[in-house]
Amino acid sequence: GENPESARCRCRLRAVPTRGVIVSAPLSILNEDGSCAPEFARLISDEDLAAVLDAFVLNRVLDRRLQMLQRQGRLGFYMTSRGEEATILGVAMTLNADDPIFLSYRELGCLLWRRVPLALIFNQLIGNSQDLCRGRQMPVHYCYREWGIPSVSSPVGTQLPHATGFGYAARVRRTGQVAVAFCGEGTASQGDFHTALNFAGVFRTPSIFVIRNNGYAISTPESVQTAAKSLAARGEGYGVPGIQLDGNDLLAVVRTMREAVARARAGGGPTLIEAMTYRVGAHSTADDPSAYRTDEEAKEWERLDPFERLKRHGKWRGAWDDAREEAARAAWETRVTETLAQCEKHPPPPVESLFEDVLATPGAQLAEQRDEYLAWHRRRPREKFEVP
Amino acid sequence: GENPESARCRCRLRAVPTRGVIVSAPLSILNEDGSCAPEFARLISDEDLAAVLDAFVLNRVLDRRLQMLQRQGRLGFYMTSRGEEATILGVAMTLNADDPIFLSYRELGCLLWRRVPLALIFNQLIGNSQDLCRGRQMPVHYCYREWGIPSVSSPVGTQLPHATGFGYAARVRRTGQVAVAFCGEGTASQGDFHTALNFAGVFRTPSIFVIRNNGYAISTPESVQTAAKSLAARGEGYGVPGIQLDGNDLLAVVRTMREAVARARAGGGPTLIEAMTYRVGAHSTADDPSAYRTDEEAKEWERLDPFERLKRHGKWRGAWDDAREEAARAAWETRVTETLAQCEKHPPPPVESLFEDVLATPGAQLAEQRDEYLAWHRRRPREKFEVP
Amino acid sequence: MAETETMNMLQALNQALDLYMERDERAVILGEDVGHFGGVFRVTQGLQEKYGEERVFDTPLAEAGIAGMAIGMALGGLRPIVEIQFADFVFPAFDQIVSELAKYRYRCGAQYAPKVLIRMPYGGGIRGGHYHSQSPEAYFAHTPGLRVVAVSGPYEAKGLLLASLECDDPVIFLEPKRIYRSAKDEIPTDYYTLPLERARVVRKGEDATLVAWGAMLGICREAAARAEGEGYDVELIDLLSITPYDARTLVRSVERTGRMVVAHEAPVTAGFGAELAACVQAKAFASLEAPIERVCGFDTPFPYTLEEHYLPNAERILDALVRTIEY
Amino acid sequence: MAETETMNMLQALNQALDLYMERDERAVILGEDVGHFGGVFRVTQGLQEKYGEERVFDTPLAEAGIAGMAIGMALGGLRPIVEIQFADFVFPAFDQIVSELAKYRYRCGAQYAPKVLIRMPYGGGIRGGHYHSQSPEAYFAHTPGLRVVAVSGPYEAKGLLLASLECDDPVIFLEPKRIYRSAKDEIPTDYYTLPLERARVVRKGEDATLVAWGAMLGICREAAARAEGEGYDVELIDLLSITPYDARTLVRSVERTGRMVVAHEAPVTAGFGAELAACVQAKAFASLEAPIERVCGFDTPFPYTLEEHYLPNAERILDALVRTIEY
Ligand SMILES: Cc1ncc(C[n+]2csc(CCOP(=O)(O)OP(=O)(O)O)c2C)c(N)n1
Ligand SMILES: Cc1ncc(C[n+]2csc(CCOP(=O)(O)OP(=O)(O)O)c2C)c(N)n1
Ligand SMILES: [Mg+2]
Ligand SMILES: [Mg+2]
Repeated sequence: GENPESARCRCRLRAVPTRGVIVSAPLSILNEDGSCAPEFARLISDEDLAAVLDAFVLNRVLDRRLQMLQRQGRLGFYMTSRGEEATILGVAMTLNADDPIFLSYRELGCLLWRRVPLALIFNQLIGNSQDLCRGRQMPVHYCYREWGIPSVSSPVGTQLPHATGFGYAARVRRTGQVAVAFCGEGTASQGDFHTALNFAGVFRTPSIFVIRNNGYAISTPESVQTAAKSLAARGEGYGVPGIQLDGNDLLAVVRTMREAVARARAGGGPTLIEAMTYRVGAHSTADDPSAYRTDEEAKEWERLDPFERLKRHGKWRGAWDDAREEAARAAWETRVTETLAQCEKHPPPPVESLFEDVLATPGAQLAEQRDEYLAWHRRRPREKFEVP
Repeated sequence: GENPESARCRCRLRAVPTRGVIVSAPLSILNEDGSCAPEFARLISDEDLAAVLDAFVLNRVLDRRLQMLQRQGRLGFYMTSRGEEATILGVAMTLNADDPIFLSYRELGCLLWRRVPLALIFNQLIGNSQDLCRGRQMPVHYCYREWGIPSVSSPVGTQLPHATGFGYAARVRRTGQVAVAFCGEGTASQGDFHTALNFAGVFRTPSIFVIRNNGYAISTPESVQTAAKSLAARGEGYGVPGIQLDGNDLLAVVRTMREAVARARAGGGPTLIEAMTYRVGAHSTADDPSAYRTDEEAKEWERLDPFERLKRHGKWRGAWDDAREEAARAAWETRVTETLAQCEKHPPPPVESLFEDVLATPGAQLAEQRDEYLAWHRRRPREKFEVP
Repeated sequence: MAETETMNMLQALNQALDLYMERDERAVILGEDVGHFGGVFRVTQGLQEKYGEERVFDTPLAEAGIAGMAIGMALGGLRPIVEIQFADFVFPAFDQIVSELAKYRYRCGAQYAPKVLIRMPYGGGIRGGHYHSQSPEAYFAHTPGLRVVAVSGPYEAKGLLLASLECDDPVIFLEPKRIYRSAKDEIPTDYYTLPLERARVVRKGEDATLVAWGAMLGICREAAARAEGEGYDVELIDLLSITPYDARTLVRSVERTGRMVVAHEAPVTAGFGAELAACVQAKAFASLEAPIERVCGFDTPFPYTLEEHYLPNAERILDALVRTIEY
Repeated sequence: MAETETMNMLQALNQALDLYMERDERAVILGEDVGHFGGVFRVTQGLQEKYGEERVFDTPLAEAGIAGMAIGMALGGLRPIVEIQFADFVFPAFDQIVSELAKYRYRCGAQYAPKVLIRMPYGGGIRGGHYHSQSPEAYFAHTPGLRVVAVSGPYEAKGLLLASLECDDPVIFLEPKRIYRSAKDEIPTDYYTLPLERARVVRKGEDATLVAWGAMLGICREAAARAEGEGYDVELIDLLSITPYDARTLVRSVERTGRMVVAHEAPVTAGFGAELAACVQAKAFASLEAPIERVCGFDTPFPYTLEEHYLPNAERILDALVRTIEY
């Protein structure tokens, strides 16, 4: 689409040397008015389009509500994904339900697309007794095995070689799965990025690595992360096809992911995708971006909002309208309110759980620590220890 | 030079995408008959040519003698660099005496070019009381600060970010130094390679990274290290010029290094060089390559021997002949014999030295350990503890 | 008489860095978000503005690269001061620290002795879960060639950071982020240092010796105070230098009290409390009247919701003191 | 009666891997040079030929990638067996092991529990200098979520490797390379396992308890024998499982002997000997008649030429035993 807006949207997009068919993919598909070239008009079905727009609505409702909850002190921490949903949802919708997605931490949309129950998401954020992770990790450190979501962890980049290894296992076990991993452009500076991509190239694992290049790592701009013209260009150094695309254009993400997934399932090996997008919100609820970037910059990107662009496409196709959006939002707001109320009622995990799941069966030392502590704790049931 | 031999020599050479002037450098310069295109005929002076051929002679004398010494049990360990000397010497001769060279461990030639006294090299290999490193590291773990050689260490790749940091310091301190680091193609798989190159690109440090792609990491062929067409291609992903060249062609190495050094000194930032060569000998005296590669392969490379190729060039220029080679070899053999005899006379380092140089001044715990041990040791001066 | 000012630990650390940067032009500060932003805890705030981008700068997001580059900078004649954003994220740099930084001076016969100071916020109590709470001191304490320091308040933070910067050894400098803001002292505004390898007797006592460092010191102070209320006279020692450490002060104390309790946040097994217990039981054996007790984190990863059960609190430490004294 | 055969440790380990690969098709072996070459110590020799390149394969030279990939393989349903060429080179993988492998089961409420076994030749005595000699057990022992095992001979090597492969926890399996070839046992050729978390009393005695693991066990055997010559009756215990460990057996022994000496190669400060001393002084306090002594490596990097002065030897251990017994 050659028009001012998507041109502006691609301000940080550059052609990069790549290998394989994928080089033919356009960087952007959606035009400013929501239209697109005929060959892409049916890239996703009307049903999927409506479903992904619905997920967009829910994602934004959640980001708003949960951020508010954190400000009210009802959540310890939260991270929004506003502005990056097209990349996140676009990736999710091209995968099978059993394809593992190794999240960084900013990909709530993947859980929503896979219909992870809201209650399970809230239970994790609260860290209550119903949290599948048993309240052991900070908010947004999701893990939902039944939905193909391995455990998020804070150290950035560690998930990348896991996607390489999982892909290898899938091939050896002939499961037909493709392993996908997300990371930010900052995380691409870690050694784990290097080993993950290089091993994936050597063993031609069915793995797809998606860099959300949202311009910032906390306060650090992408210009400090690398002098490379693009991170997709790194694929060449690993023998892995690399492609940079417009991450705010859901169709461009879907188009490229479909090719990558198809190649991976066909034994063609891994792909590196750099999705150019923008972190519209703060890094986390602990961050204040006004200290390091201008509102103008953020405003500029608000105008390239992936939701608005996809809505225009939905309307252009007659598959979406404002009424539907309103209805969806209203429905989700109520669902969220009700579900939150339920989840906040759950007590914290039992004290015993602190000592479980370290090993398959607790070692002698830990068992002794548990018995001593629980005995001591029972003697002081009413005592609440406050932490300075 | 378009001729069968250098063509064969370049069997593993491929054009790679690169940035900057350096892309214009040819992969090979020397023709089979030792001639070269007129513009390169005076790339190095007759004096330098003779000097580097002399260093070649010494390098081979040392590899032969020291390997023998190890077989006789007079050295604990040794690693040869046979077949890779053109890359090693070619790099050394393009640098100033105060430019630090961060060695991997297979770059004896850099010490020879810088005239590190043979005695100091032997003292390190023996680990005796005269070793500048005080007998603390294995053989070939060289360090000669006076000659701009920081300490080799076994964990591969750790030296690479050191060259980035040293380059940064040189720029901040306006010393005009360029920091050079060597590594093997296997080591380029380590995370430290990624961070070293990426940081160097971001900070535009005067650092040059030279990969000796000698085809093997112990028994592991380069094909298992990466699926990339070339390792030089990785430069693109770091915004660092990358060039692959014929590492058995000293003139090609010098030509490219001169451009890289000039750019670095001029503030133009780092360069990545992949020198295609071959590890003619075993990985180390602890290794037997017959278990994993054919003699034919090695033979093939013997025919591309960098020494033979440079000698032909010397003769073509009338700057070298067999008589000179013979004289040089004879002279070095005697020097080596005499110096070894001297060095083998030195006792091991004193026991007290075991406890020195951990910190600037020993901490309380170590001081106590030292006093106790030395007292105990003096009580048993004749006792020799044998290690099972 | 020198001027003093009331500061929290963040201000004390920031002032120490400022004073050192001013007097030693070789000093440079690098790390994630330490430049214009001043670090996620703002310890380096204002320093880039004052000393320029060449001496105070943001790095790419790679701790291994930060440590490796810092070592190279030190070899090249600078004195890098590294911030690791959270101690939990030091592990990608573990090889550079343990294999290179710690061994460099020794392995080359002191031809080179790269001086790098690595600061890191550490410890629990901020609801940070697994990866914003850990106390890695034992890993570094078991690594010859490093000095490990942990501070407990603004006065120690400033004096020991300056001493650690002056000293020519690599230093792992641990800052208890839990009390970054809460701990306040009236401290000299001038340049001053406190001795390394010296523990501080915070409170004299005759009945038992209580040893801690970092944020645990405050908890132990509370425990000692409550012990007094119950009629026990506890001697409290702030270790300050983890390695090399001041065994003398501990042993002297236990020779009087005959009893010792050590408290730390890290998992108890093979934690640094084990070293102190092993050392003191050997050197003060004849004086010991009760087993040395350890009140520490459990042998589990650091939890989130149940954090307050994991962290040793005054209550548990008090119990251990009483048990030891009444033994 | 089961067949037996005389084997060295390399053969025993190779056979254990072979037997396990045969019975568990999820098992895969990866590492540097472990494929056709069979590893630099040849522990995996012949296994690629037998099980194919998909199940036994060489990797690029990157320990972080090996560990990270192995964790992913385990999440994907395989049971990877990793060889780290030398324990000294495990540090680039430290973050993947400590932050990911050790904490994975806990942090996700056991939804996933990646099983990876990491084998590594460790310890001194082969003139390997800094980086082919270290004993990193204490680093892993201080990391909840891992099992750490160190073997002392072919019989233990085979039985504990099979037990470690069967168990569903991540295991750091330490192989004392110094005695790979020299240690020989008559051992069963069939599949057998030895219990984890169980120490072995190698030699009964009444005067003092001597504890060691790995190659130090042989040195301690010599010391115990020489002690006998001097009229002292030493009980020798092979710890085998470093963590979780068998405190019971140690405590029971010290309750009888009243004395304990622990020997290891790693630097003494914050080494695992400290944990054993801290534990035993607490649990056997009333029985202790002498300070627990540690005979260990010094607080320096591992040396080259002076290695034999660094490594604890029978002589020094004997002195410690006598000192303790005569205390
Ligand atoms: C190893 C490690 N170092 C530092 C951090 C602290 N940290 C958390 S997120 C973050 C920035 C990540 O930026 P990016 O990879 O671009 O992802 P984004 O937040 O932009 O989605 C940092 C530095 C961490 N979590 N792990
Ligand atoms: C971190 C680390 N892992 C493993 C080793 C063992 N090792 C020593 S040299 C070597 C191969 C290096 O190959 P390459 O980088 O190609 O250099 P070359 O020996 O071919 O010159 C290996 C695996 C090591 N020294 N360090
Ligand atoms: Mg980002
Ligand atoms: Mg090589």
